[in-house]
Amino acid sequence: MFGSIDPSLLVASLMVAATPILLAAIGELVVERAGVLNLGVEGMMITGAVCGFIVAINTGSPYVGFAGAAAGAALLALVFAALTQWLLSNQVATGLALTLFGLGLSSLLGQSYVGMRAPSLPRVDFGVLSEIPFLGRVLFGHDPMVYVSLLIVAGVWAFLRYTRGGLVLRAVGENHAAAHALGYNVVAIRFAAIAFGGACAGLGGAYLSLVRVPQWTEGMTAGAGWIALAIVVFASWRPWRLLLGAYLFGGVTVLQLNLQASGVAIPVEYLSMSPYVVTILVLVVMSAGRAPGSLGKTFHAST
Amino acid sequence: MKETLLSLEGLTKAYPGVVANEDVSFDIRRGEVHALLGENGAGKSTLVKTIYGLVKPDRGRMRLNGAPYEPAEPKVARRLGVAMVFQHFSLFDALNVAENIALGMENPPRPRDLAARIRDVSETYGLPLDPFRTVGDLSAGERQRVEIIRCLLQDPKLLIMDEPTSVLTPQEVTILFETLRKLSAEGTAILYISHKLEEIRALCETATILRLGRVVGTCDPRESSARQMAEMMVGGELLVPEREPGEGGAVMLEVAGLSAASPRPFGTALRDIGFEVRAGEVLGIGGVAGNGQDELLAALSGELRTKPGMVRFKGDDIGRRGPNERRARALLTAPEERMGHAAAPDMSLTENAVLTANVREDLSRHGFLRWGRARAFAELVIERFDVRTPGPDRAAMSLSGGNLQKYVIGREILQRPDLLVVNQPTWGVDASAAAAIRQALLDLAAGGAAVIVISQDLDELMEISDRFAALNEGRLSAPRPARGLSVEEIGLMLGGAHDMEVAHVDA
Amino acid sequence: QDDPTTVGFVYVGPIGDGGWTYEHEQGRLAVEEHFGDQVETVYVESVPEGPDAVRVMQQMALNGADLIFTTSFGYMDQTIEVAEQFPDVMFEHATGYKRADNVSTYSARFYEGRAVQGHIAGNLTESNVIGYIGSFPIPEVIRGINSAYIHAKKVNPDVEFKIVWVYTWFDPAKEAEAARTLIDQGADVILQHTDSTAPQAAAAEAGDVYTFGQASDMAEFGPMPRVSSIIDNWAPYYIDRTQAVIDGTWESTDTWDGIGPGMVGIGEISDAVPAEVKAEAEALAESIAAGEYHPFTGPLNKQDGSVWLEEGETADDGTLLGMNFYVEGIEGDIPQ
Amino acid sequence: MIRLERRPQPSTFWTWLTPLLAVALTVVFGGVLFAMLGKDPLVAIRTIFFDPLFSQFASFYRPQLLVKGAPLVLIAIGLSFGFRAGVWNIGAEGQYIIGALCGAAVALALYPMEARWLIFPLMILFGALGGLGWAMIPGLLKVRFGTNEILVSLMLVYVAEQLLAAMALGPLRNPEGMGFPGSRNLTQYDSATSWIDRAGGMHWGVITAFLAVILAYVVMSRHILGFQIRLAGQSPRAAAFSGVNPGGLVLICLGTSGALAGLAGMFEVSGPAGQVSIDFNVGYGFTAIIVAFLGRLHPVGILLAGGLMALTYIGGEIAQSQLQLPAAAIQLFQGMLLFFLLAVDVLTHFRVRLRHREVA
Ligand SMILES: Nc1ncnc2c1ncn2[C@@H]1O[C@H](COP(=O)(O)OP(=O)(O)OP(=O)(O)O)[C@@H](O)[C@H]1O
Ligand SMILES: Nc1ncnc2c1ncn2[C@@H]1O[C@H](COP(=O)(O)OP(=O)(O)OP(=O)(O)O)[C@@H](O)[C@H]1O
Ligand SMILES: [Mg+2]
Ligand SMILES: [Mg+2]
Repeated sequence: MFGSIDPSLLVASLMVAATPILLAAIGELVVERAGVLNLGVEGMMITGAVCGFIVAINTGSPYVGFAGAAAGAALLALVFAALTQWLLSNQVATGLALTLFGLGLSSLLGQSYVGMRAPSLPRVDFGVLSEIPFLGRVLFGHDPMVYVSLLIVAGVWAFLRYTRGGLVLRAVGENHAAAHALGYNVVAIRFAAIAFGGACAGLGGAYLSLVRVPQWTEGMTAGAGWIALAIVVFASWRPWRLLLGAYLFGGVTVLQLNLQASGVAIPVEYLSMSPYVVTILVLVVMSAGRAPGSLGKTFHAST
Repeated sequence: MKETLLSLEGLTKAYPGVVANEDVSFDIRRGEVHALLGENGAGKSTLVKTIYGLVKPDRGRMRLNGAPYEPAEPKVARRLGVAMVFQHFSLFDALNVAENIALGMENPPRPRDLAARIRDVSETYGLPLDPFRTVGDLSAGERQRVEIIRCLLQDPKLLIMDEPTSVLTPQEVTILFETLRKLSAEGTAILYISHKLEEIRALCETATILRLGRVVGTCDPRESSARQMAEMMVGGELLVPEREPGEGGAVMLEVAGLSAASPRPFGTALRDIGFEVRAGEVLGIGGVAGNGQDELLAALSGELRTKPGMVRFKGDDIGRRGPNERRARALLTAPEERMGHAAAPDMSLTENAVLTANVREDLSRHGFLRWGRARAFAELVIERFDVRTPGPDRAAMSLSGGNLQKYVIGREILQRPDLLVVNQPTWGVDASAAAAIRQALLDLAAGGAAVIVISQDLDELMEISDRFAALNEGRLSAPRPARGLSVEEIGLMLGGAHDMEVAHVDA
Repeated sequence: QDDPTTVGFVYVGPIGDGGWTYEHEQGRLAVEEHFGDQVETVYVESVPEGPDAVRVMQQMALNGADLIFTTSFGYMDQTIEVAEQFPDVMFEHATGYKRADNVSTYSARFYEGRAVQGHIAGNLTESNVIGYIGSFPIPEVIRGINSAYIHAKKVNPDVEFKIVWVYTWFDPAKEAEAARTLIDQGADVILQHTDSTAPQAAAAEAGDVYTFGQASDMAEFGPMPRVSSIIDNWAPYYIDRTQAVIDGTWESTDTWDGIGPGMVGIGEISDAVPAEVKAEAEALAESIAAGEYHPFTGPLNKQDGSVWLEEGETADDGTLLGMNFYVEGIEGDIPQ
Repeated sequence: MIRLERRPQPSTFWTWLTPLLAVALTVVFGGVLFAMLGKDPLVAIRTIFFDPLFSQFASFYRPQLLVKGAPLVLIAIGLSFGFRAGVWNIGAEGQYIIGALCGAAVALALYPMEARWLIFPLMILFGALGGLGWAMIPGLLKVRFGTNEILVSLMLVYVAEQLLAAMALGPLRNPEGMGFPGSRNLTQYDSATSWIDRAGGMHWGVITAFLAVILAYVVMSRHILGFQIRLAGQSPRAAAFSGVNPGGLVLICLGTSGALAGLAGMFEVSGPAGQVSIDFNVGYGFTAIIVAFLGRLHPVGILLAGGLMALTYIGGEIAQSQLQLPAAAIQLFQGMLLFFLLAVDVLTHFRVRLRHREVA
């Protein structure tokens, strides 16, 4: 029955399917570790998607496009940062407003880019490595952004775990009052984290508009930002678990399509809801980790 | 004469409505242990925060080693050799000891070297600490060690300690004092804030006394009595609680074989606790924070439900009853943490009255609140317990700790309890307010109610309790009459009480 | 009188979706171009099906629209409702079946285009596996699947269809996933009944996989992987109906046009297709356009083997409109 | 340098003035945006804010405000309970869908029986129960396993959307619909429609929304439950000490918001929307979150915020068709309005002080 499903192809394609979510989620993970809950991931992703697309079209280089996506989305994230960190607005509401704003902004910006084709991103050439049975297809047949996303995850992990900057960031997220008392600039650190989160979400969005689709269409992120948020909680704010979560989600998504295509007699509607149901189930089974102590709380230093 | 390390000249800092510090000038010399005294809200914390670079003064100057000193932020202060242990710990629960310490240092060494240095320093000063334990798992005393070691690793010239001993056992206090003396001998100046005047007398060589933000005097604590100092702080005469020995009445509360897991992740389980309290009596329960005090209070308040037969009140098994059912039966409680546990910081005092008095004061009908009655009750508490606040519409967080504590205790006492359980009734509360609270507890007992006071302040317990028991790792020693207990005996009961007792029984 | 005729368009998606709404917008622009100052057009995009659509139509009518095109099936009841309130305004509802004195319906026989696609696909496939990305299991989509299958089978008896339902008209990421899955499972031709170009991109990445444009030409992916396309071409119809309103000759009609009147366009068949296949496909399209050939001509059996059409019999429009079964040979069940 | 200083009590003056200030700022910046798009800013602003209320066709638009605003207010009121208690139901959209499905299923099962006194109350009951039941999933999982309710309720939106599609294509499909997806039209089924006065925009959802506002106001300000909800949100430990059962409160809050969202869905499907269709849900559940916050989680505030949102939606549509403003510009405009409302809120709680930097 499953004869037509090739496991190595399955793994390879789940990696690609998970990459936009993974990128956005790793950014949000850093933001949340700094104690900020930014629900505007969807808005930043779509802004990244359109910025990346516009820049790539105008420069002809997908790499510059990705840089533009990161910059554009980070800029939007800074609006969120200014509102929540300086003007002390509620983070949940501001994040939702950011999504609304980002969706509007992106479609306005992208109006004259509909129907164009983006310059394509070549696969990384690993030579003979990609000939290795199974592993070659799984590990050595992707476009550069797949590896970049993995590098970012590893980098974030190492940063949080081994560097002083990471320690300070965690401290700020854990107890902002204490961090302030020790003389750390809570607001500045959070600004940086939020901008990083925006940049990552932008990369995720651009991965859709430059690699996955690759075209600009309005509303093309279609909820990926929300999934990214869910994955962060799912991962209990830990980078490697985040990778697992994103790949699991991507995996179930790809698997259900494979099962459909193989004609497995499970009603389609159950298959298509399976990624979400599986996410819930796994979450229930795994005991959830502890959220950063100051997550979502507004910080105001009285001097 | 030691030379001057830090001199403060005319420091003034105003907050809206209050002048926290006004024209404060005094000198701190090298290697001296300098006490800073004052009532709650006198401006002590504000002053030390100024020195540490967290608060910018409106006026005035500081000189460190003769050079102008204007720390823009704590980093600058730390670089210049000023370190501080905060009144409210500035620790990160989810991080480990080494990480917490690294965060307080300018240029921390690599993690492995840091761990080694932490072990070194902690042994040198007799403050053992495992660098890799998570801070959330530590007891209050251990948490303070983290703060102290964080300071010591920087070789400070001036060490500021804001109320450091309120969470320590007598033994730990002794160790801390030895550490501080050692430091002082090595030339480190210590600026020491505490409400415990006997400690000040034992440790400090100079005391500066603040009242309403101004310096009202200096003295040599070794040559002044605690009463003299207290009266300088208050600016008047100090009332000492009067106490008439309690008559053992009917048994109010019987606790037998009480064992329960802690509801909190890092809490202490209660193990086989048994005691009884009679009407008219004050039972004092001593012990170092984190040995099950919170859990014991929760088991009595009804926040933590227990198995049948473990807790009986006036003969009824109440182990599975919730807080309000217990209140209805006149069992009232006041937890240690006033902000966020005994009271909701953002809510008004009227709303905080509803928090516990809804049942007994009839503050609602068919579920609909009677705000008029609630407000009247809040006003009564404010008036009877001398809570300093403009009115019952003020948010609880706008009160100082001492005033809020008076409000919380008053709220329970005015509900006419048959049994009142309080945890740390005078934590961080200044001398006059503490005296008022103790007096109220004694009056309550005199009126025929049973009172259980859980506290880490042994002087307080000796002052007011009829019988005394110690809590250690979730076990309670057998209560003994308080009168005649020596400090050594108490210390043993606290420290390794049950081990000693077991040995005793065996012998 | 010089008052220009006002024509309103209600769109279900954004005009930038590159597919369904985009093509209707092209139709609107053609009307503007054709009539110049004589006609004024207004449109509202991304109108959800439901009460919002009612309001948008009413508001267009109030503001003087003479003719309103409501371009999604989900506007059916709403169109009828508003038409009752504004008997002097003409309405044109796309893809529905409810009409009134001032409500016409129009739709395109996309299945005619699917027949041509099926023919090409059956010829091109080497793995004999053809992937089909379905949006929702509704008659229109099922008609397309059947039509494509019948004509692929005709030229290649070994052909097999793998169908994936994505439950969306437009979700590039999901469509890309679906296309990749089908490719992973051996499909070397992908047909789609969803509107984004994501499947084309997935095919381009995979290499030797053929695709067809849907709704719009998707020419930017030619000559490979996009080898041809079905194009919705609403412009002639829109111009026609607007003219009828101007002339005062507008009547309620039911239009279901295919390749012949130009409502369904077959996009340029690229050189990736062998010349003789291309010629056959063009001939097929022509005979359909000329009305000589009906894509659903018997003998045809239903999936369960029961007879649907006898030899030479052609399907009636009623059955086609409500088609809810696969023809014999297609594996799997239609989701219910 | 600018410094913010916390006020001892929130300022009543600024509580009232900030929304006006925000609207003023939005008008200014929105005007700039519209001018950049080549439209006359004054006309655009007038079209969005005034035309729905005061134009020639206002009598037609005003009822539409009710239709558009009612579900937003109804859902937001429910959400505000949870948000105040610190229970984050982000999945009202899913509860809205399930409420609509359950309500519609009852009516469709009884079709064509005519018995309004029986059918419509049953629909209300099942609509509410459907939403409630769907909200109980994150509720029970949170109480039982400590699972994060934001995540679960959000995931369940996607599941509900799949169910909706399956229902519209399957069991609830109109047997006379020529195989097209979508159910029978409930507005044409007299026993099942929620319309009272179609032209006037009145349906039972509007009435329920107003009732919910009043009820929520009473509960929040006068009832012990409202007190407990606020208490649990501000200090969970104090709430436990006060005798609040935290698990129970989670279920009550999620249940209330789920039931109200379900009701909103039911009234919508049997009135303005008319039928169960694949794209039945249009994001009310998400927009309601914004409405709840815009209304400062206060019932009256929510009523006003719901009205304002509805106004920008309707005004936005008019601007689209009359001025050919792109839908995206309207969305951007709404986003701006939200940003400004959130930004100026700071004035309610803080005083702005100018401080001269001390000489270093
Ligand atoms: N951040 C602040 N904002 C406004 N007023 C403040 C602030 N911090 C302190 N104050 C005011 O300054 C006064 C002095 O407070 P401070 O904390 O220095 O007192 P303290 O002597 O440390 O009291 P305690 O013994 O209770 O710790 C208080 O009465 C208070 O009103
Ligand atoms: N952010 C603030 N705004 C206004 N007043 C404040 C603020 N923070 C502290 N205060 C004031 O500072 C005073 C002392 O505050 P602090 O936090 O030092 O109290 P505390 O040390 O807990 O009191 P206590 O020593 O009585 O336990 C209080 O009177 C309080 O009103
Ligand atoms: Mg203090
Ligand atoms: Mg204090």
